[in-house]
Amino acid sequence: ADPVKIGFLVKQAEEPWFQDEWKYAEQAAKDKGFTLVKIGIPNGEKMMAAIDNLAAQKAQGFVICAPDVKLGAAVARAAKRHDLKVISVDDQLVDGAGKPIAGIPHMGISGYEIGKQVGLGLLEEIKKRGWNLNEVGALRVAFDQLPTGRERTMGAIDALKAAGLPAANVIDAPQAKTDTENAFNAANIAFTKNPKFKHWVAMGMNDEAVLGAVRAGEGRGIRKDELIAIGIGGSQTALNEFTKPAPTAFFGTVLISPKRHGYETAANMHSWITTNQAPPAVTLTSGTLMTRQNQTELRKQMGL
Amino acid sequence: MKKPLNRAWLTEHSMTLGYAVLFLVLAVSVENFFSAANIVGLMLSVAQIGMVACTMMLCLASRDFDLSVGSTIAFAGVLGAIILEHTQSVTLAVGGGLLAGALIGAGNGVLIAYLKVNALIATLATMLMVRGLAFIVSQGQAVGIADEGFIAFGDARILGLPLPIWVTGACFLVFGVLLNHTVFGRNTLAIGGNPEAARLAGVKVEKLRVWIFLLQGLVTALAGLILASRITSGQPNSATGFELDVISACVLGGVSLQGGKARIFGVLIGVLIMGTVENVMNLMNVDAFYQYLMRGLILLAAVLLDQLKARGSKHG
Amino acid sequence: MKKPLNRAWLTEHSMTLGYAVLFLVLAVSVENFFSAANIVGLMLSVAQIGMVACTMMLCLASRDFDLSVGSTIAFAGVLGAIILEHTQSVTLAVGGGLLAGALIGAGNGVLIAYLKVNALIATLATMLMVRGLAFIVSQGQAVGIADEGFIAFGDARILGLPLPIWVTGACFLVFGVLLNHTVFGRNTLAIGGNPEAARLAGVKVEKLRVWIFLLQGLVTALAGLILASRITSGQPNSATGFELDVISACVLGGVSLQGGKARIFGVLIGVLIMGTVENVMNLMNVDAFYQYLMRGLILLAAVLLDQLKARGSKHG
Amino acid sequence: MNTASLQFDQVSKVFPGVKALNGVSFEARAGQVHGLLGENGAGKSTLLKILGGQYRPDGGRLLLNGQACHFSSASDAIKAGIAVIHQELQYVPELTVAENVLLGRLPQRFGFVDKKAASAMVAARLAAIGVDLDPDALMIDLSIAQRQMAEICKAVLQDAQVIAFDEPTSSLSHRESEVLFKLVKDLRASGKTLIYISHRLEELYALCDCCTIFRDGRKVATHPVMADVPRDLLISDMVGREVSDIYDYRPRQLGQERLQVRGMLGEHLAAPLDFAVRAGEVLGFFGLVGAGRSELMRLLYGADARSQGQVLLDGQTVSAKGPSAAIEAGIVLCPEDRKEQGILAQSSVAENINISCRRHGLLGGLFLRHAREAALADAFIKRLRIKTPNREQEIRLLSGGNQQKVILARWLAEPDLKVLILDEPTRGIDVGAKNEIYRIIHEVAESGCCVIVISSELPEVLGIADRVIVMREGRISGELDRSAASETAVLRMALPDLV
Ligand SMILES: Nc1ncnc2c1ncn2[C@@H]1O[C@H](COP(=O)(O)OP(=O)(O)OP(=O)(O)O)[C@@H](O)[C@H]1O
Ligand SMILES: Nc1ncnc2c1ncn2[C@@H]1O[C@H](COP(=O)(O)OP(=O)(O)OP(=O)(O)O)[C@@H](O)[C@H]1O
Ligand SMILES: O[C@@H]1[C@@H](O)[C@@H](O)CO[C@H]1O
Ligand SMILES: [Mg+2]
Ligand SMILES: [Mg+2]
Repeated sequence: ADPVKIGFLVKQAEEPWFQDEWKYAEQAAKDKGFTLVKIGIPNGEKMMAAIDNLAAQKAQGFVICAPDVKLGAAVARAAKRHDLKVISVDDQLVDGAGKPIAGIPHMGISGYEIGKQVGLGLLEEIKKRGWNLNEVGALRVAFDQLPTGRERTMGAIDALKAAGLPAANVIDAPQAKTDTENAFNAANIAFTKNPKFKHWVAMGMNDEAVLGAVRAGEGRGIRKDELIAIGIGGSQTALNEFTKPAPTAFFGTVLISPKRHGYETAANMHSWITTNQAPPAVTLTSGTLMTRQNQTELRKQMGL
Repeated sequence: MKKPLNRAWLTEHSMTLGYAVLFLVLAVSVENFFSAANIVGLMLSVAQIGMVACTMMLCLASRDFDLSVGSTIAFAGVLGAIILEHTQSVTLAVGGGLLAGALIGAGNGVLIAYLKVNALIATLATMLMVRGLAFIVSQGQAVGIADEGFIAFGDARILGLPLPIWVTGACFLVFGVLLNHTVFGRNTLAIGGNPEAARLAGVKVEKLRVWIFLLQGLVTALAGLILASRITSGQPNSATGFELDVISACVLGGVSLQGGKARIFGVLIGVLIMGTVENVMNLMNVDAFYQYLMRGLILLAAVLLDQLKARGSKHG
Repeated sequence: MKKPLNRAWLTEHSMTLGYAVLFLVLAVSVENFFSAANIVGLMLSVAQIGMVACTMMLCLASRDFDLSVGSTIAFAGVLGAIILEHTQSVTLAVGGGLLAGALIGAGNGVLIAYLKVNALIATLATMLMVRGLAFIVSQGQAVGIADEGFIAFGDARILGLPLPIWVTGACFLVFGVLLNHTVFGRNTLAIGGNPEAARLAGVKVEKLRVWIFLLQGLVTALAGLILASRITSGQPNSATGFELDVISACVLGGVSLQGGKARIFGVLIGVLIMGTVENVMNLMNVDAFYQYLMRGLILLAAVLLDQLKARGSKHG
Repeated sequence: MNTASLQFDQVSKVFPGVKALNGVSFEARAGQVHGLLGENGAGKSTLLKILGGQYRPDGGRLLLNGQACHFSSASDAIKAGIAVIHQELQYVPELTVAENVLLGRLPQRFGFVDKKAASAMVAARLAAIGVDLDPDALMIDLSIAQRQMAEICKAVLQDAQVIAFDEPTSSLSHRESEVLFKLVKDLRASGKTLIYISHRLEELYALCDCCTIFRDGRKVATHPVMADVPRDLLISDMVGREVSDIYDYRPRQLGQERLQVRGMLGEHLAAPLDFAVRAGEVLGFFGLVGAGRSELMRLLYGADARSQGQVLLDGQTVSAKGPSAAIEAGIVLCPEDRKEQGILAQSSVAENINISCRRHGLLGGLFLRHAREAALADAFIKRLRIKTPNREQEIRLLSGGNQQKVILARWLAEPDLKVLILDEPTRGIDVGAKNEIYRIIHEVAESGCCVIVISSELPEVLGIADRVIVMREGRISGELDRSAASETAVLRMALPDLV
């Protein structure tokens, strides 16, 4: 038979998360003896080109985290045309109507659920500190241009609201771009606008966004005693905060495991191709709250 | 007479020759590069850039600049998808998308030609506004497309080639003829070279500019609709940074940002170089981070080559 | 003599007056706008753009163009953080970052001035390559900064104002003087206004260009280091799209892309307008999608105002 | 006495398709004004560009005081004590007069430009040479003539040993020319080596001590004593044929009034203006710099917006919508500023000729007929003796005079030409070509068109016009028939009232 070649396409190759996913997929390739082709696909156009490219390289299948979940139908069509197998990772692909696409197995997270975990983590810490929810401002560093970004932060907000946070306490800080500086500027203004809150919690679509809120808070004297911030991802950005000598308001991050996503999806694709054994339709991995205290242990547990 | 002609010819076509050599080298050295599937894939990957580069060429030739094309692609796609969703009519969807594109383009043109707003600022403003509109009408969500007729638009094949490639080819043909064989094209070059002299020579400078931008908007919208059909959804955040790719392809193809100079064939080569580089790097599994480095180096290599040759011919 | 002078003055400073009026209106109508905390925040939010706009002004004034500043910010920040991590020396970190910036700038300058590569393509290539380098040296990960001394760099306050604002102020001062009161500045305008004339008058055009780009790289690296210290980490993917913001601020401030025209005060106003618009929209809770629309509209309004006034003064 | 001298030894320069200079040798001595003459495209400017370090010669060398020198840039030439005032003005529009004049050597104090000193220095020098110019004015706000004077001041301030002027008077008025002549004479008296290019023979006779004549890139002759050279010999040396009466005027039968201009008023005119031109008439417009002649024609042509006024052609109102409407009606204009308003610099000669008239011969109303355009271009290149390697040459590479001929060809190619307006048509044009242009003007008039010629050269206006209108300070100050138009009569109308 032909040597096995598998594509691994990710929407944001520059993001540490995907670098890690690739790294672990690479490990699977070494273990199982197949070739891995890694391509970054920042948009739909590049995605289509990458799938064509894979076909030209005579790959037999690919794992994909698409730039938008609604690209599902396009992925399915392109894969079918080239006779390629597909597994989606991280974000589950849907069709035009928003229904998950049958025939594309998925392993990943639900953005909304991860967000909820952020919310629950914040609530627990709020309770520990004995804050009154009415006096807590919830800073949502928002990048709603990206649907997953919105889902995640809304998940956190919904969890807080369900626990009794008044809707009026939710403060949106829209960032113009997804980097820390823009989050900083947005958060800074939000703090200015709302001097009335005694305490703050902050969330965002990733660790970088939340870090911006933390730094902005520090600039205004809102430090770790008045602000609890929880990020998403468990990237180096978060770890940097944890290794600082003194704790900062960057309380924790919901760690999701790039190892499982990277390694298992690639390995699953390999066995699908070689033994024709399709992986389960949906595998959801969950996130774990990582803090300064449990970081080493947790990362070891996850094999990172 | 014979010799200098040959040299001029060489100078004129050095980029083409360079690309031909590159292509040959890649064909023999990179596995899977020279296969029908890959070449089709390569062409498809630059179909959108190619279409828009045709009109961007006109725009640059007239000493203007358009940053709004990326947003227009997104907006036209989203709008088309929404109209389709509501009316189930492909005609209305395509018509609506094209109309929107033409209006955006004409708006740019009026701002620049009549209200004398700096082209960079004017199209930057439209870029922001149109992107905003794309988000607003779609509420930030991709709009799915289910209509098979519409999807066929980006998927159907004629003589083995996907429709978008044919459309791009047609654009190069039409705009090549427009540039070289019509008054419209010649006057475009004239206003790019010296707008005041062109006006005194009877060129209706303002009107022409509006037309150029209108065409640009129209073709860009077409590209947006085709993209939407290829990816079976209208995506409000698609094609960001597209404008720079298109402009680079044009400049690579010898279009001058100072206006007055353009060659359709050069633009074609520019577009192909951009596509080929990306294609080959993916075929060769170049690491994502190193791809940045490589793309930069190859851009430089391409223009430096062009430069050296230009100098050679000057001194020789 | 008196009257036309007044009118000229009005024309010259219309943007400033416009901004002053805008500021007053916002101060009385938008809650929280006119508070020390907010004004400091506003200034901080444009500190990086402001610094780089100073040198970008020189670059545009000399009829050039630099797209690589965003990448340089990221690279300098990452590099500084890495050096700091390894050596624990703030001096080495800052020195290394600045040196890298200066080299990148000088590289751009040599490509453009001596090898005659089109500035758009040359700096696009560097933009890609430097971004790639930033990713490569950091392996795509944010590099943490723990050194208090380094962090103070972006955090310390003098007379209530954070250091970055002072640095930006100093940049405006220095480059304002440089532009208006030194041979360097006048020659920069000269090579932008008419490179051939400047060359014939004995100005060392190539050398000057390299210096301009070198300064640009240096100041950009400084901005990158300050950013890194503000966010306590060097992030390889920071400041994407930064170049367009900077260029827009300059153009908004009346710097001509055709070269030869620049006013430091205009640039300051351009930068402030950009920052204020963003600040106020967030203060007023404008929906993210509508922010695009508003930003576009306000950009347009600003230049149209400028345009109308320019015309009024021509006819009047 | 200083014996500094400048020698050209077998200097050659080749451009693609053109041998611009072919083994040129001659010597210019200190304390003398050495005139250079030759047809358009003969290679005069190329020689000065080599002298100024802008081009490197392909063969031969330059000797300064017997020393061979090789300039690799303009600054080398400046350092060697050479100043060149180029034919194409080279200034920075957004800088002040003082900054332009001192560009490359601005005075400094503590590392900063000493603006006061700069202004004072330039003001003093301007005053010394008798030019009334504000050193702090922006260059862009000056008239072409004023810019030219600033350029001259720049060269003079370089304190060079050798100063070369390339057609310095082509855009100067009478009064400014006088200033320049005095300056040149002063420089000669101070022992400088001067080179002076001009197409105006009177000027050359008045200023030069000796002269060298060029044709087709070769030196034809050097005459050691200018005063001894008969005028006819100069002309035939230059043109290679005899030219008897350069104006070539023949009385014509004038027809009805074809063009009527009524109540024309614009920004720079002082009062509404009226005039009319008859079929077959050549109407001359004379005035001092800034009199408003160009403005009037631009208003008529629709190039500038009028505040009032009407143009009637054969009794029909001509739309004021812009140049395209005027052209459609048969009115065309050759603008005064060739570089900024006339040529499409990067386009070919053929393109520059065909840009307007091609609209008449489109294939299917849409596509260009390339063969026809090429033939038309070739025909005009031949008819107007345009010196170019071929029709595809970029027009910016042609010599100034030849560029002017191309613009003229652009309008002569209009099939429905009714009114031909020429604004300073012979600026920078050699005697032979002038003669050809006058011939063409008469030809056009004879075919029943109206021709309007603006010129600042009084003899030219008097030589070719059937009637002269004189303008002063935005008004028409008088009108004279050919028979009544004498130099004094016209000048009296043109000069401001002596109070
Ligand atoms: N850069 C160039 N490239 C090609 N040809 C050139 C270039 N510069 C000048 N020429 C050609 O060289 C010849 C000499 O030109 P030059 O400008 O020296 O003439 P000139 O004697 O100054 O004429 P004029 O009296 O019209 O100014 C002309 O045929 C001109 O077209
Ligand atoms: N664009 C302009 N801006 C300011 N003033 C102008 C402009 N154009 C013309 N003028 C002024 O209008 C008046 C008429 O100028 P015009 O050029 O028509 O005169 P002219 O008789 O053709 O003289 P010239 O020999 O200078 O061409 C002058 O005072 C001139 O300074
Ligand atoms: O974009 C995110 C990425 O940042 C990581 O968190 C995994 O899920 C993807 O959707
Ligand atoms: Mg000349
Ligand atoms: Mg005039």
